[in-house]
Amino acid sequence: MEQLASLAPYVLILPLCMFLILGLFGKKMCPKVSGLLGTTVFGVVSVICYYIALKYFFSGEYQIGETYQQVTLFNMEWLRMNQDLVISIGFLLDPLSAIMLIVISTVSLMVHIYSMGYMHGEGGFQRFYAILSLFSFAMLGLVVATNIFQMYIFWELVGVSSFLLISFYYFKHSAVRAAKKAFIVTRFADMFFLIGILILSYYTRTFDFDKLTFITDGHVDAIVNSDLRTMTFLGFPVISIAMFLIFLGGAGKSAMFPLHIWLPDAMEGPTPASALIHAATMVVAGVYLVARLFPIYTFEAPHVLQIISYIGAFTSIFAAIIACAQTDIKRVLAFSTISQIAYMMVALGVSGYGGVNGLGYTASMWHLFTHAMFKALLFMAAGAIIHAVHSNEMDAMGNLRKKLPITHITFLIACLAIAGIPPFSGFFSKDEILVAAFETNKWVFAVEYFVAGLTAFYMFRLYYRIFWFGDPEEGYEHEPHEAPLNMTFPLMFLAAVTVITGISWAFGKVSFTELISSDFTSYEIHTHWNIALPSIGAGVIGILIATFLYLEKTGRPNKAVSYIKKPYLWAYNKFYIDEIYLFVTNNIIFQRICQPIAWFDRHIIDGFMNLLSWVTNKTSQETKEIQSGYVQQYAWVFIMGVITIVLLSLNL
Amino acid sequence: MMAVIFCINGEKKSLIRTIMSVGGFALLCTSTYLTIQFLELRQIDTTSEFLFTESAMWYERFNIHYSVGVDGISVAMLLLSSIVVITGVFVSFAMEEKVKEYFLWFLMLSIGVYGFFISLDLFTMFLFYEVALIPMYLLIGLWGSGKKEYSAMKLTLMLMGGSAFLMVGIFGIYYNSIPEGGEGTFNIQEIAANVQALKANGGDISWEYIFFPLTFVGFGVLGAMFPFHTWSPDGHASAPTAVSMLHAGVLMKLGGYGCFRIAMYLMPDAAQEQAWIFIILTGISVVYGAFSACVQTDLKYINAYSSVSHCGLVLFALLMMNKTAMTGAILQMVSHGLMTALFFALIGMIYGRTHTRDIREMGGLMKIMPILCVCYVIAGLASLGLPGLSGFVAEMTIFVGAFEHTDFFHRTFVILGCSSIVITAVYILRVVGKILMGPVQDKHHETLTDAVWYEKVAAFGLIAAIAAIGMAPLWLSNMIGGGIENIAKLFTYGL
Amino acid sequence: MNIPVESYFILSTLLFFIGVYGFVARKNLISILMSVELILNAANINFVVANRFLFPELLEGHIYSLFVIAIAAAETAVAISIIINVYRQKKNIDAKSINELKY
Amino acid sequence: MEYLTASNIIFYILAAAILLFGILTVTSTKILRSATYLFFTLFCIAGLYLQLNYEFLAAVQLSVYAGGIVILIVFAILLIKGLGEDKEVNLGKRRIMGLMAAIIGSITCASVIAKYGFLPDYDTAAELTQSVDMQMIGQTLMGTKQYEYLLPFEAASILLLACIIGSIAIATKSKEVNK
Repeated sequence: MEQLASLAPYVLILPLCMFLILGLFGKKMCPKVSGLLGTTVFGVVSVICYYIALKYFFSGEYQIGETYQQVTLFNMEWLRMNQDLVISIGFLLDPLSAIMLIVISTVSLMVHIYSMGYMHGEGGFQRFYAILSLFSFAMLGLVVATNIFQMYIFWELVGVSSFLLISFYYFKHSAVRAAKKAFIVTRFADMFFLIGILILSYYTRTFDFDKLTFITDGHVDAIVNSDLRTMTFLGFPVISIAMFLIFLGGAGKSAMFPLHIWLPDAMEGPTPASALIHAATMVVAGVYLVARLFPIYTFEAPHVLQIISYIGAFTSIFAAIIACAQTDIKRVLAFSTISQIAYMMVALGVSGYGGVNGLGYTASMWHLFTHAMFKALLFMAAGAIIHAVHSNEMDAMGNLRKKLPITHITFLIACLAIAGIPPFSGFFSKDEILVAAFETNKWVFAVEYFVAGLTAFYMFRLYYRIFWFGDPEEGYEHEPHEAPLNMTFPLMFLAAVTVITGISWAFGKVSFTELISSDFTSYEIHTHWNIALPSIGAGVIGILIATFLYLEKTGRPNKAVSYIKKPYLWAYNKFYIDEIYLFVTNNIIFQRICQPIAWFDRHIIDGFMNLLSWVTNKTSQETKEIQSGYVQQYAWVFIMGVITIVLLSLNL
Repeated sequence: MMAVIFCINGEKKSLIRTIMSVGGFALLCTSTYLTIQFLELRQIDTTSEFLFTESAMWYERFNIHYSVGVDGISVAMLLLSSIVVITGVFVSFAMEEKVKEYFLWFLMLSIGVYGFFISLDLFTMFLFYEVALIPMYLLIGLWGSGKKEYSAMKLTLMLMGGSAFLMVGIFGIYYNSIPEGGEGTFNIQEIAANVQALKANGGDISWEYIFFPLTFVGFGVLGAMFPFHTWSPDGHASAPTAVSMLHAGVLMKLGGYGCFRIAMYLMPDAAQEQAWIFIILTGISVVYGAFSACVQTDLKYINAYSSVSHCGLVLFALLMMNKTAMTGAILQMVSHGLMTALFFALIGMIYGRTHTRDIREMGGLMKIMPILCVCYVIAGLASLGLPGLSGFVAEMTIFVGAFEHTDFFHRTFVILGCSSIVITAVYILRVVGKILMGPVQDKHHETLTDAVWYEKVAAFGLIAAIAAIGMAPLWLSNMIGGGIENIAKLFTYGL
Repeated sequence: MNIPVESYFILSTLLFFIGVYGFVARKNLISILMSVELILNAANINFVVANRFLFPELLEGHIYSLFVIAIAAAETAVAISIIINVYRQKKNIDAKSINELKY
Repeated sequence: MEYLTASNIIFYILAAAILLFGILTVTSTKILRSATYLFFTLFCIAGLYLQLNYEFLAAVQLSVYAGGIVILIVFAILLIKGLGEDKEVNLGKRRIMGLMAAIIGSITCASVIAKYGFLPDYDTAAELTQSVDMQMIGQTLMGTKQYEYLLPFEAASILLLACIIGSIAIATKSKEVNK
């Protein structure tokens, strides 16, 4: 315990220091040095994270019976609002944050290594590493947050580092636009998050997770002891509203419909950043948030949980459909990410609490873990491909399997994993989600089942288009070649993780349910083959269709598209959601609100002030006319004055 | 302590730049020293409201004293002022014409500001308020740019209009707070005690209902409260850089500070009764300023409207009348002071190079002057409330505090206030995206140079202060909170 | 010699106001000057009449009138020199054209 | 009929003439004519003084006023070109103002006079007809006793001197400026 407590601060301090050092002095360093420095330091951080996580899980120190205990490694008062409400910066260790530590440190370390190759020779290399360090700091801070406000703090920091990374190529209009969009959309969601926090914390008089999620007898203590249980607003229980608002915050970061629009555009950033932030870590923050507050959701706001599952289901199918029609490989992956995160949300939405009931919860976290690995892998592989062909478009690719062998193999592994083919990791996590959905809500299950097939289809469409399908029309500018080792190493490493976790699960070596569950108590589950088999079937069917259409260069895809021209076009244009947003922001907010307000200010308010000054001015102008300088006028006034006085004194 | 500050001010008058910066630095040291001393003394002496008090009669007939003293709030404000003043001095190094006169008036302005913050006597306070106001006219009118005469006139007249209200308010307070058979006083503490005594004895306090709005509006004009804010965009746009900094950074805080120290402290009952009117007004200015900023094209206008929004939040928080929100308000004052000073400093530097403030004519400056632009981004982030920078601390404290009110009316306005953080993000990012990022718009801009040393000193100094507050807000918050308590306890839900 | 004193007063009043009218209504400076003379004379009449009817043994009003006449002469001399001066500068002697004293 | 003595008739004639010429002075469009009418007015006033048996005053009036001042004015008029007529552009408004002042003023004064009657026993004609001898005037002007006016006399003479110097100064200075 003491040992971990003494180590824990370094998890946050080191990346922050790196950020400051690289940010302030990066300019003076040689790029290579800064890259190496960043990577090495983050390597140390990863080791600490691993150490903490492994120690936590396997030393047995932190278990009472089968239940993992929540441990606060350190907690430091940061800002005191009033008697009860204190924002602290601390380090909360429980299975949830331990798992996240592993995910983040792994992916982040891989991205650090990968970027050394990918970003080689780019201007602003040091800046990239600085922001990467900032992001790692923020993300780690987020997952180890001891209170909801600390989470919010790092939540914002994550958002801003995402902004900075997307706008890394700041001289490109599209990048700047995408960055702005990402930031504003998430910020919009964060506002709801903040309001949710305010409501929740006002009534429970605490920000701390350990108090907020403390459960006795199937109720959350903090809430039972407050007015929240009985309060309603507009007919809705206030607690539900609060939790829904908090979920909206998560939805913004996790790109749930309809707040998903920023994620595809965020692909304007450098690919390693996309891999880290927009695929593996930051976007699952929403899932993490819901998971973190899961006890409140499940006990006090079950309806919200239901809504979450519906939104998740809709988003997953929605994004999957769009993914089928995209031609930019990073965008396909982006929509796939949206869809997969929605999967996790669904899993949380259908989950119950405790033991097997909490299967969805476990599955969600498990899927988060596996997805982070293989999606980061996919992105990095995509990065390697882009690095090789200098384009994001599918049309500029094809037949790359010989030219990029390592990328090809690792990409295939990841595709199989995401398509849910055993024994890769994705199969198991996805399977559990389907099981959990099946037991709770058949409709959601049906949707998810379909999405599983769809996922297999679009992933293999991507795979075939890149690695098979024949050479691109224009040919390659110069022969694509395999990326250097520092780029392929992360690919191989992540592929290995994907395979090994899958296999070890298959052979029962590591059971995820032992590590993480809704009440942190381990339980046993078995693979439900009655659901697993059809889901494999769906995956296989998806793959087969993709094979049929895209293995060779034929007219089949075009033909297929011609059958569903309209829907295809809709999906290709992402169902015009972007356009709707654009309309709302441009035409309604800017033109209907901002412009009139500015006009009102300049003309009415300021006009009123100017009118006042005009009136004053005019009056004094008129008054000064009396002082005309004409002697005769003065004389007249004088005489009349005298006469008046006389008349007055006469009392006539 | 006061005397030291004045000595420095006095000695600097005939000298220029170097001496100015040395003086400014000395001022900063003095303030820091004062802060440390204050914190130490506070440890020992936890009872008295104000520390370092001094008093000297200067107009016997009305019992007007020159009495000064500081509590946590004024210390924070003094610290803010000295930081802004010294950075302002550095920023003004580029000044070419009439340097001596410029600094003279600049000093006059700062004397007014310091005096205001440390005064404990209504009349002295008002005196310093005016002392701070008048130099603005000259500074803008002589060293400004654009329609400077108009702006200077507008600014001065509107603020003077405000102080007319204020004067009525002050005399109203003075005459009505005279205890029966006793002598009238201008001393704030004594007045507060008298008013409380009056209330306790069941005396007539209906006069508060007349003079509270007058005083509040009087200071509200300076605090850029809707609809009395229109001097701010024009004034800021025309003022020279350092004056904008000092004005938006410190002078506008006089408004909030005055509302707090005079209007609310001396007339707590009326404040509670009539708060709703001003909550509506300030709520409007929060959102309204932010929306207006979204479509402006002049950098300084954007920032001025942003100030309207932020200062609106200050007053809004004050009106929430509990300790947390009020602490937030003071934090917001400090934070906004620093960050808006940074903004104006940077805008001035950019303007000095590009000779335009129209955002449509700029673009891609990040490539040309990276240091300035990074500073600008940081200022922007502070403004939109990024954690780790001061804006966040302040805003969150305000929102948490404001949320203590459970009724529908307050809740609505709190949520309205929260929405401003999104709009803030919109306009900040709009500017950042437009002028700093993207391709270079104007070929002539490519040859421009980055910051020179004194500009760096100014910008980094402010950033350091912003970050320091953002990273470790607790000491400041506690220090302010100590001062707030005395006032907050007058209100029903104060503590 | 039994003219009522009121007749004199009425006479001087009327003359006075004729002068006032001239002063206000006339345009050029010389006319104004002449109106002033009328006014002075009206006053003189009053002095003289009052002196005659009230204190015939004394000479107060009489002497006063003498002074007035003397001063009127001086005043006229100065006024005319000013008028000529104005004329040299403005090329006219309209009272309206010498309004530099305004505001 | 008692009032219709010769002196009364002369008074009324004089009064009528004074008023008539006064009116003509201020209304005549030709300025030279105004001056002439002014001269007549002053002349008649001198007549009035004579009637009151103030011969010396009448003489002064004639010599200084009618003889000096009016001549001065006439010279000034002649010196200044284009003063033949006194055409007024916006005469209406000013004329109305003047008339207003004059009429209201006259009525006011008249009412004052009517309200406060003067000297009910004014017809001690013997006293009134007594003429003033020059010696007395001289004594009064140069004496230093009560009701004697040496000091004002000296002041007036200094004033006159000052005026003469002043008018010369004004006239010459402007010449230099002009050239």
